[in-house]
Amino acid sequence: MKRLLVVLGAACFVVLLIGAMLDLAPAGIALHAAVSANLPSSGVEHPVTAVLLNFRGYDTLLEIAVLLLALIVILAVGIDSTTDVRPAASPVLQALARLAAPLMIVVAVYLLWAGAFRPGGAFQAGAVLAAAAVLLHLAELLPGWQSPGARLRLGLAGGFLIFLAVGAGLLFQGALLEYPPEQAGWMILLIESGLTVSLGLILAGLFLLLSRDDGDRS
Amino acid sequence: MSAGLLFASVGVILFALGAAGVLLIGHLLRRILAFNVMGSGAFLVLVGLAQRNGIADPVPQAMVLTGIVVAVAATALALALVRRLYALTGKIELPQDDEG
Amino acid sequence: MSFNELLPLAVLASSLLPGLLIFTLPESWVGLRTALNLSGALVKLALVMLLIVGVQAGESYGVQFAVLPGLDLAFKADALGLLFIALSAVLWLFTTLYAIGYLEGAPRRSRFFGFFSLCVTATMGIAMAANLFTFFVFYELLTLATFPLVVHRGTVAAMRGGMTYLVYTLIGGAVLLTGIIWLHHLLGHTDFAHAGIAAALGPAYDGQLQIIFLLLMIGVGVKAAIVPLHGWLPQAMVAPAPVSALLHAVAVVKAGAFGIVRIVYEVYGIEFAQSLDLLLPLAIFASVTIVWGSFRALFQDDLKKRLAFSTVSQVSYIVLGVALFGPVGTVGGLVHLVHQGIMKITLFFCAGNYAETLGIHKVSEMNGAGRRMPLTSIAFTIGALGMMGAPLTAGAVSKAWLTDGATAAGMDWAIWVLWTSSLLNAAYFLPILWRTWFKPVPKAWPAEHVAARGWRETAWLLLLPPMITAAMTLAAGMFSNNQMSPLSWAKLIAEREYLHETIIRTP
Amino acid sequence: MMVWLILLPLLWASFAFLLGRGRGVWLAMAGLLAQLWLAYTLAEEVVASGVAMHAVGGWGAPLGIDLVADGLSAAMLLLTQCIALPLAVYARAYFKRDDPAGTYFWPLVGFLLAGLNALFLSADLFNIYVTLELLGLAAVGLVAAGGGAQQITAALRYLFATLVGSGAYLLGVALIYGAYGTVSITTLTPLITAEAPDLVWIAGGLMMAGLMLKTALFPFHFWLPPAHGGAPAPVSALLSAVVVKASFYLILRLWIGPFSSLTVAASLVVWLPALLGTLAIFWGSYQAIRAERLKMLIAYSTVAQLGYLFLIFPLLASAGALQAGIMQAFAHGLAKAAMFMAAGALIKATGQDMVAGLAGVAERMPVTLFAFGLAGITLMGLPPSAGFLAKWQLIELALSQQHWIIAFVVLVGGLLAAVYVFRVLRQAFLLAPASSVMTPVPRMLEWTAFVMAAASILLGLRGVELMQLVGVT
Repeated sequence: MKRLLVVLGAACFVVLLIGAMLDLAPAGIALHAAVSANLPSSGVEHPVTAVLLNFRGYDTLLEIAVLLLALIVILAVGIDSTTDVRPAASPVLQALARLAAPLMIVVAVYLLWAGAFRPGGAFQAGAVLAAAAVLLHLAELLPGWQSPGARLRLGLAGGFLIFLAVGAGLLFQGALLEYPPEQAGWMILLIESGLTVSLGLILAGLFLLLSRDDGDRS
Repeated sequence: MSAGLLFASVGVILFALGAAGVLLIGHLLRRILAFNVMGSGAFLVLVGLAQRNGIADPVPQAMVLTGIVVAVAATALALALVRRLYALTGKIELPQDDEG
Repeated sequence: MSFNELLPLAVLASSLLPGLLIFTLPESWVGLRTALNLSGALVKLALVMLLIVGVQAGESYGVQFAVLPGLDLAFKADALGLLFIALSAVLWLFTTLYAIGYLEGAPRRSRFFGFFSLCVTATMGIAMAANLFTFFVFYELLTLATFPLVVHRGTVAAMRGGMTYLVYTLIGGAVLLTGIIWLHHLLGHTDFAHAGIAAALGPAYDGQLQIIFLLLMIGVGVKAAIVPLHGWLPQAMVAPAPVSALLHAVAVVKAGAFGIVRIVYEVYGIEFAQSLDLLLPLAIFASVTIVWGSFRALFQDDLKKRLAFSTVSQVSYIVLGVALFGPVGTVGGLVHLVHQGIMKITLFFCAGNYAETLGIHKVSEMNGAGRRMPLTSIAFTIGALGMMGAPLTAGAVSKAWLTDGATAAGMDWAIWVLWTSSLLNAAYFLPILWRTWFKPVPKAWPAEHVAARGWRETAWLLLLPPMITAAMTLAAGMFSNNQMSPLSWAKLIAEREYLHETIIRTP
Repeated sequence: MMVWLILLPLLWASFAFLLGRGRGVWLAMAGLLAQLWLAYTLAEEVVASGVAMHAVGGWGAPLGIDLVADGLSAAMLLLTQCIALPLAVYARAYFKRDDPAGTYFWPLVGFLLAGLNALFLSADLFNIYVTLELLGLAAVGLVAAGGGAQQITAALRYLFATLVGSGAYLLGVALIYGAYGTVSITTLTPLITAEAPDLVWIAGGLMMAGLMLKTALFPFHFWLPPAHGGAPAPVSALLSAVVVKASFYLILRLWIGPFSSLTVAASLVVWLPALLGTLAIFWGSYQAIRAERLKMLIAYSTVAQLGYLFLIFPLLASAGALQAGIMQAFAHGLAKAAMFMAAGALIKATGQDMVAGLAGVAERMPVTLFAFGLAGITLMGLPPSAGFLAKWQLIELALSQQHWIIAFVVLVGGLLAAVYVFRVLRQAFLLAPASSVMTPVPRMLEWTAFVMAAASILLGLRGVELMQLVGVT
């Protein structure tokens, strides 16, 4: 009964909404024009990066907060040692991982640098770093994490704090995150570098904290 | 219909599917997946509908990137809770009683 | 802030502050607690004296604070208010003395006296409220402050009584609030004023005003224990004697009666109320209550229950007086506001003494109590005679003015009501007096707590208050024409209300 | 300056995290104190010189994101900080050393407050989505932190509810962006007219539904009682007092802002929230009256009290309605926080959380019971209290617009509240059975609760300034 109602409701919703979409007049405001108009003074050449870190950088700031928060929640909830049985990593995988990990780091650095003028940036770079960590972990070359120590915590929160510091610093000479066009470039690069490391650690942490097991308890 | 509208329509369908899933599925892992489907649907609508006239618009793209990261965070959190629940009760489903 | 603004606030503070302090005192600090209580009561009395002198000299005291835009918490000390204030202030002093003696060594006294003081503060607020909003604030505060006193004993029976009390008062409060807000919506304010404020609205609103009047009367009628809203009063008898005294004579029922006075005279205005045909129904309800209360009292063996029903009946004398259109009836009602208080508190003090000293709770146990406790019994007798309206007592004065008021208002049937009630009063009081004085002393009292020491039949703190109030009952009756007597004050108010030069009772 | 209301909590939260498990109390205290001061000065500034605005990045809407503080936001910010500081003091005394629920408590609270403040200030629909997620995840985390199976279950229910809610909201935002090419509230408000395409109506519906789910408006309330009833007392207080109000604030903000012309166009729509609110009042009160456990009783009372907030929607024609709503939000916020704090102390002392087990606390813990009683007065809407003023305003508005039914609901709701409040007080005034033992609790727990309750009473004696603040639009 409930099932039926929900399915019917969903169906009606789809029909209605798509119908409404089809006879929709073009939007009055064209932000992409505004973006390309202001791109030169944004400090980066790639529009998406410009929106992410300059025009709507504030969204990104809060979003990093969300990510860090999720990690803290996972720590606070306390993951207890439920031993998930995992087949021992094959030597092949281990060799591959040893090979791949450094390459991935290089790729990450490239992505970070490329973000300024083409698709890429801190998120992609961070994700690759995290992937490397996960790969190493699956190859049992990197242990899962216990509650992180001071240094690791600094690494996790560092990127966010740099971002905050820059934003707050700019507040004193204007608005929050209001980069002076000439310095915008390096400031954004600084933020992105910080984020790359922290995002890598956080994303890796989300995995490594969840997937730690008795073997790793120290 | 333009490619953008097509994306958007697919997005709507995915959203509806996901929403129905979250409402109907008891198994928590699958429910989390359903939530992700739902989110992706919303993201598709965001990029698709905004660019239905074929002109690329970086703003919704950036928004979707932000949204994705948020969704990742939410998913990880949900998984952590599910895992904790499994550790405590050995179940991957929510009990039916409501009074809590 | 000028002196005339501060004085009303000081009157409030003189019981509020001691109350709040007492809450924080540890149980064992009896001395400091007693000191706070008495000093509060005495200071209040002094302040009230100041007010009385001032008001007689034509001074006006008032102050207000904005709570919301267009909504003020406003106080004024006018003649009518002072009648009630003076009564409460005086009786509070004696009740405090009595309670100190009554609760000697009992547990949870800090809590008791704390709420006790809050109770009186609320009463003062009701008396000095200058608009219906303020009146309501303190009216509900009174409910909240009395609840812990009613359930003070913490027994299941006490809880039942307390809950009944709440059900009645809270629902009544909601109805009252509806009426007040409705009126506030129509008028934009609810300030009390001589000759009323409602008339300003014009004939188009008469219908609404009648409904509002009904709502308001139900609201205050609950506390005034008008039949059929009186059910809580006998239930609340589970409370300790001082609390019953407070409920019946000083605070709760009086707040209800006083509310009726304020609403009829200063919200609607007596002429306007008459023109809306509101007084006759009110008079009828009052009469029904008077007779029904006295009638029920006949069949109560529990002494306090009998007194409770007698209260139900007596308080409606006030309402009847208000409802009798004409200055004479007004004077009768107002003066009875005071007289009933003095007489009824005497009776409750005595009932408490019987219970505390000899463990007497039932009328049937009172045989020969007069021999064992002469002074208490004399006080009780005076109070009872007063209730019957015997000559030389305060009751006689009230009754005389009320009956003449009835004639003046052309409602002769009301006279019959009064006489029936007097007969019934006699019928339920005389047997008690007969037993007390003329029945032989039983071998053993139900439970004798205090042994007699010479003339001191019981603790003097229990003995003194009823004797004083009994004396006051006689004084109010015999010197009713004295300058400071309740009667003269009631005349003063009635003059101001009707703007007549003087009011002469045609014998 | 308003920006610091967002940055400060983020800062002290992260530093508390750097300090490690169970650390950072004093950091939080200092931060909260500063925030309170900021919120207060902001409110003063708004009253003095009208709506305050801050264009993040200096771009300005629609390209950039604007932060806007009008009377409504300033009031909510003030309420949040006013509740947060005493709660922090309470929480410090509440969590024992190495209490599992206490290990990252301060960072989580910091992020929660940052989310709240950011939400109240944001004037950008998508940015609001991010703040909603920040808020929601932090809240879920606080419920789950160190909890047992029951808490985790409650947290998961809560999580899915809030995720679906924000999902629906996000889809709505996507549609709005598709239709108008912007998500800035200030830019949108003039653009959305009564002739708006159906898509916009659907978008509005989605956003409202999502937010109602987050506000736990009946019938979306199912997740609230277990979550608020199961969490540690300080968390319950925070969630019930402010977190649910945040999504209500958004509904109100959108209702009278961008979607105003829609809500005016469809005059029947205004009755839907009021209807649900009414049902919430009756159902919530009924459940509270039946509840066995003290904290469940309080949680269901929240369900009921939230109902009042939705009664204002049919009355919004006159300006007073907004003020009545905010007064109710303040009254419930302060009182409910106090009530949960008192309940926490009672539960710690009696070692159980059954209503039936409270006999004798009136004698043993007068301060706490006073706090509970005063909070109860506000919830019942008895004078003098902020709740009474809210009730008064609501009824008078209802009468002035001839919506008798609303006045009636408010009055009956008050009486129902009296039933469940006095259910507790009655039990507390009973004499304690000789067997009962009570472990003493830190004074701080009792007094912070008392202060909070007293505030909800005192506001009832002076509401002028608050109303003046809310009046600034």
